[in-house]
Amino acid sequence: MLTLLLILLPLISGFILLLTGSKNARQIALVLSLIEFGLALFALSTLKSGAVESLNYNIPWIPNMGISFHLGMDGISMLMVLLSTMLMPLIVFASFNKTYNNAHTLYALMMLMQSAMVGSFVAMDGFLFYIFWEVSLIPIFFIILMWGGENRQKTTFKFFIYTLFGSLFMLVALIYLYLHTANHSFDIQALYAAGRSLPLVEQGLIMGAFFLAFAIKMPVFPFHTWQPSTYVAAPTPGVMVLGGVMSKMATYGLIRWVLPMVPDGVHEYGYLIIGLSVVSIIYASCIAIIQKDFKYLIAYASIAHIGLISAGIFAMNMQSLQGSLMEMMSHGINTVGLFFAYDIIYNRMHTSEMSKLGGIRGVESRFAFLFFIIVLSNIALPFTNGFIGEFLLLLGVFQTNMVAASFAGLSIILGAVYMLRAFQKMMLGETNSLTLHFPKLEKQELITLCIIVILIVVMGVYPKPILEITESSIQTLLQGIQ
Amino acid sequence: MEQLVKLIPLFPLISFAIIALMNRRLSKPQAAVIACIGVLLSFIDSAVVFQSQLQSFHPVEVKVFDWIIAGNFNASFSFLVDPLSSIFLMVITGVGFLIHLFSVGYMKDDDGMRRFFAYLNLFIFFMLVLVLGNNFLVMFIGWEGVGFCSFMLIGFWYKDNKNNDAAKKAFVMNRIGDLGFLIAMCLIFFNFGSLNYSTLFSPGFLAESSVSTETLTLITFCLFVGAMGKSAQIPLYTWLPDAMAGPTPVSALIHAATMVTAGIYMVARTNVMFSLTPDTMTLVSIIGIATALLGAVIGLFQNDIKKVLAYSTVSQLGLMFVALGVGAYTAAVFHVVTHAFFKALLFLGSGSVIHAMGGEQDIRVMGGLKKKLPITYLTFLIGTLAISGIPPLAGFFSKDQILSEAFAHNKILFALGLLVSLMTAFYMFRLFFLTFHGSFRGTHDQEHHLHESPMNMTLPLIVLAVCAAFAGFIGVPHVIGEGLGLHNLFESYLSPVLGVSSSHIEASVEWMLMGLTTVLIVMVILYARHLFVSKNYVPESDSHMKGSFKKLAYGKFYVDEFYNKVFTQPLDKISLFLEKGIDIPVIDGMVRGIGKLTQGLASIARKIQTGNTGYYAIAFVFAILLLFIFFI
Amino acid sequence: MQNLHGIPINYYVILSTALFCVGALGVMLRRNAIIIFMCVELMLNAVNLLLVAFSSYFGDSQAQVFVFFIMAVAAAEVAVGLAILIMIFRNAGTSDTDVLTKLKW
Amino acid sequence: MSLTQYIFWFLSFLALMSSLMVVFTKNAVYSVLSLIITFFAIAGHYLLLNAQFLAAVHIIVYAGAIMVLFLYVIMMLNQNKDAEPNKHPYLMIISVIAGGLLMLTLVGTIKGAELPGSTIVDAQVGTIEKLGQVLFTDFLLPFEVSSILFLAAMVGAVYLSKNKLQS
Repeated sequence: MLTLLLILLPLISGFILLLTGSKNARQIALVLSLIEFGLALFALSTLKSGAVESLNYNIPWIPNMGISFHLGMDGISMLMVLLSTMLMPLIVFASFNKTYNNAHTLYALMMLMQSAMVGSFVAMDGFLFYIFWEVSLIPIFFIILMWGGENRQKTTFKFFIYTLFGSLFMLVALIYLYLHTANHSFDIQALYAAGRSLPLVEQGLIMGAFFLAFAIKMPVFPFHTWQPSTYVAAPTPGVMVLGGVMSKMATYGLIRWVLPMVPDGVHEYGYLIIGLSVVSIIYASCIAIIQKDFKYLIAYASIAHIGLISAGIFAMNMQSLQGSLMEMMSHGINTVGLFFAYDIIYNRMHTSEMSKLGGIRGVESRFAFLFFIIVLSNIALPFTNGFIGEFLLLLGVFQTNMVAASFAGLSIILGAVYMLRAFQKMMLGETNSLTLHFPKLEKQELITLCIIVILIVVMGVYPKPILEITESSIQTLLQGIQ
Repeated sequence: MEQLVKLIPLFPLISFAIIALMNRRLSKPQAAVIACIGVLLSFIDSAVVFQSQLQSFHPVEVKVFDWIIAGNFNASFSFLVDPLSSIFLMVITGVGFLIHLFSVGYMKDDDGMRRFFAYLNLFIFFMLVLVLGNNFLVMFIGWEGVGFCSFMLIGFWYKDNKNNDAAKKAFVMNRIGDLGFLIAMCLIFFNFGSLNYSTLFSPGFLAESSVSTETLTLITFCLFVGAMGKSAQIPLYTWLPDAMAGPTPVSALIHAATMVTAGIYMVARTNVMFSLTPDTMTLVSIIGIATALLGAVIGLFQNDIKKVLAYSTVSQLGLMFVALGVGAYTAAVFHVVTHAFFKALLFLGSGSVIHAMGGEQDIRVMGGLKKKLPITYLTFLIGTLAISGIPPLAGFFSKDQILSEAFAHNKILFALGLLVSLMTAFYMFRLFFLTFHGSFRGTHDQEHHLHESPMNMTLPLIVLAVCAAFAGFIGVPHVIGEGLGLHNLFESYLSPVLGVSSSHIEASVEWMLMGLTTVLIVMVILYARHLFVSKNYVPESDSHMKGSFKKLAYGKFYVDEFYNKVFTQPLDKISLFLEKGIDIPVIDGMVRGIGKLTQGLASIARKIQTGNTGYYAIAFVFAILLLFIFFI
Repeated sequence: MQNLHGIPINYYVILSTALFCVGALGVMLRRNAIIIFMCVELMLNAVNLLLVAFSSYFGDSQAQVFVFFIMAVAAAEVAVGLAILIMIFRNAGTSDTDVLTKLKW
Repeated sequence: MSLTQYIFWFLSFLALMSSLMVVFTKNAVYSVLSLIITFFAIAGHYLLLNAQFLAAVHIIVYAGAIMVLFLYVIMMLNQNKDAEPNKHPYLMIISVIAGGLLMLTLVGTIKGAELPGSTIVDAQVGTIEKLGQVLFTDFLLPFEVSSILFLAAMVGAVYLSKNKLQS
């Protein structure tokens, strides 16, 4: 019941926001999303107390097709739900520095997204997952279309069609598995059983179909081209949701729907995907190096990080999976942080072209300091959350594929190159005529940045509570695979 | 005891936190005092711990908290105090405190003084974590952390992009090494299932494990790559001279006394592994001697006071790696200690000079500072003598130990090492004579400005000079010690961790070597005196440089330019190609192509839709015909 | 049977087929929308004729009721169709289907 | 050959000829007139088939109402002249071929089909009484609903063909 409430609450919040009008929309949205976060924490405590059954919710939906409205949570879902419910108030709060037209619609759409995302994290029915997966696309489509920047029609169109195209493969795979279930059911356990009984090649194909859908959303080379332009066109709250949470839907999907479904296929063909991910890491890092616009740089950096996560997932061992979940968490926070820093700069300077900036540190050193910590987390310095994830990922991938891990490790060098270059260009050096009038941070901006930085450091210094949430679930998952 | 160990890194961390959080609410002197107290407390604490370690060999392991746990991987944030780490603790906190003290005077006019002390404290914290860690991962925290602090401090004057470039270069080069370290950690965990020293280095653990020598060689090689980055060895040494862009106390603390010796510490810490892999050991000694030579040769021709010292550091680090490479871990650590003293002394002395000269670093416009800066002069002299290896100063003992170990191992190594020592003596005295002797060659303003530094700057100099003079006696070689009744305290203290060097050479041979080196060094010094004092030779200005080798060496053999051409620029070009040549046209092109293809096909197909009902009717009829034909 | 004697049902079938085809031909051949409309009516009548023929030959009056309804629908159809035609003519100035090709792409 | 057969052939001939006239005359008014002749011929067939009621309704509805409507529209649109140009000749050929082929196939199909011979003879099938009975018992509901259809058609026709009220 609690799980259902987690989905319903943002849905209702969305409608409330639609009705209230734009005057106090952001405050209402903040309160509602905080309530949702509180609910998620309550769910966490329930999970910790061992009452897993009370998080289950299963009623028949379309019984004659074997579709049920089955929700449930284990540690992995829990972590993802926590991530999205935690980021949402943060994103809402971060957007306080700017007044949007029709703000209530914007926030309502964000709430609807929240609902769909949480739904896809807790869905335990293939069909239900697919529905949530697709539904989440609709609000973000409108968010970008209505509040986006230049070229938004074109990019949203591309984004929408591209992701939709990918999900069709997933649908086909789901239906194929459905037809192989014992008594035609979309329930996750039935699908697992069906997937595992398939011959090797078919498992590989199923994996490929799922991966295509997820790879486009993550995105992984060579399916990434929608992403930079979409990130650039999207408004800041939208892009935060997109990069912070939505891409995690895909990586979560890999863990939930691919690994246990077709374990033999992953064992046999997983190296292909690990290879692709490693290519993705190096490729995106290289391109990030020469970006002139900070937002593009974040986009490509994001591809590099996601590539590492995907490699870790397919390495399929305790360390890599723990690492990938940790990295999803920290990547979500860091992406929001980076985009917020971008937003602060862009709102003030009206440009994000790095060569035009410079010397901001001399004008507003607090911002530079906080921003730098976010940058450090992105280049995985120990005692930031980025390090925990990346280290575990490298350690895990290494046990499966040494060469891949070594190449993936190059990302720590290249990451340092592009991130420090960007930071230097924007923040250091001589103050120029543009940055000379860089206004001081607002209180709200300072608080947001501080929250992000505190999260980064706390998670980096003491990651144990987070690792504990997922530990047993991953163990179960891995046991099921062997 | 355990609480004391936990407190050692905590003090600087707390003072860092106070300064960072209070920032503008603290006055500059307050910030300085807090920073100094933090390190001083830590030093006292370390001394207590060190004292207890001196009594008997009893490593102390302290668990602070669980850090990363994932399945069978378990790395807690824990500390280990044993002789090796306690010595490093002493050096870091001791020298660190003196340099803090010096900085109070040196940085007092700088706006960023609070920031400066905050970073310094943070650096001390990370450095302490590095040496205290009881497993590789905690060492890695410190390892990366000091790199980060070094980045912040090199680029301390961030308004000048040259400094930022140097900082970035240092960080990235270090990162290359860090990747090696990271891979080594992965390999170790993969093969042994643990990263804890106590597990890995427990007697017989490595020998009994079924891991092949090749794997071990790979591990040690990767570790050594890490050490290369941090300790500025070929090919990753170019960042260190550039790092002199930071304030001089930083150069003294980070880029001479402590951080750059982290590589030595790491190899010494993992000596059990290295001892099992002779191939890596050979590589270490080759790289070490090559770096030592290269650094010394470049050092001969530099005219920037800090650059000379920087290349000297590179060269000395090379010597330490030679010692590691021949298995003389104690000698290497011993040299780390003495080097920390005299190199910190030299850097601080140069800081004093630069301070007096108002920021000028070119020795060609100095000269005759002897009278104006008497204390600096005297302490600098002690430092120079110490680094040159004149008995009985500290450098003599440690350098001699390295050379004799090298001699026992390989004669060529010894010869090259001796050459390096001679060159060291030459360029150090060249620097010394050009700076302090002769007549002043700078502008009138500068001459007017010359003054001895205040007490809080000269005091650290004096203390360090005393250390540089007498620290050698803790590690007197056996041959001398026997006669004087002195025991080699250093070796016996460290032997439980590092073992005793197995190489033995005849006492007479060792005496001979010592004599030979000393005589040669004295001759070199006299020659330098003849050249720079009697003949008043001053290096020509950049444009009048004659001799191709000289030019080459002055231009640092153009390694930076080479790297730039071979790595940096191609990387940019590749990246540009990837974006403009692959990403946009090919990959996005494919995506757009599919869209275009659909559109194209549709625009052909829609031509069928003429809008003329007549056509539709005809099509309709034909379709019916087809249906009839197919189905009836 | 006296009215029907000597005339096999096939004749009626062929007759109505022929009428139907002529109507279809008209639809294909003519350009004037009104004429096309008329040809459609012709096709409709061909079918009606067939229905009535079958009804009489098999003695089932239901088919004739069908025809009755078809006529009713045809009447309504013609009314609306012609109204549309008038409208088109008023707007486009023509009832030529070769000109009225806006409904495409 | 009996009289009815003569009548049958005559009516068939008339219907086909006049229907061809509908298609091939240039003048729209002639087309309408030919169509009326066709309708009369078909009504004759109805009589032959003993469907007197339908024959009457047919004349009233088609010849009386619909064709008048057509004529009226033609008059209103002023199309009573040989204005219509021919289609493209290829298209005409193709159309004729299509029509011919359709005819051929249909006839071929029907030829092959096994049609039951006329068995039951009930002259009462097409009488008004009989039809009325069926119409007002089995088909009462559709009959009533058809009035709604007419209403809708009427409203639609009026709405569509009226001049725009405003402006």
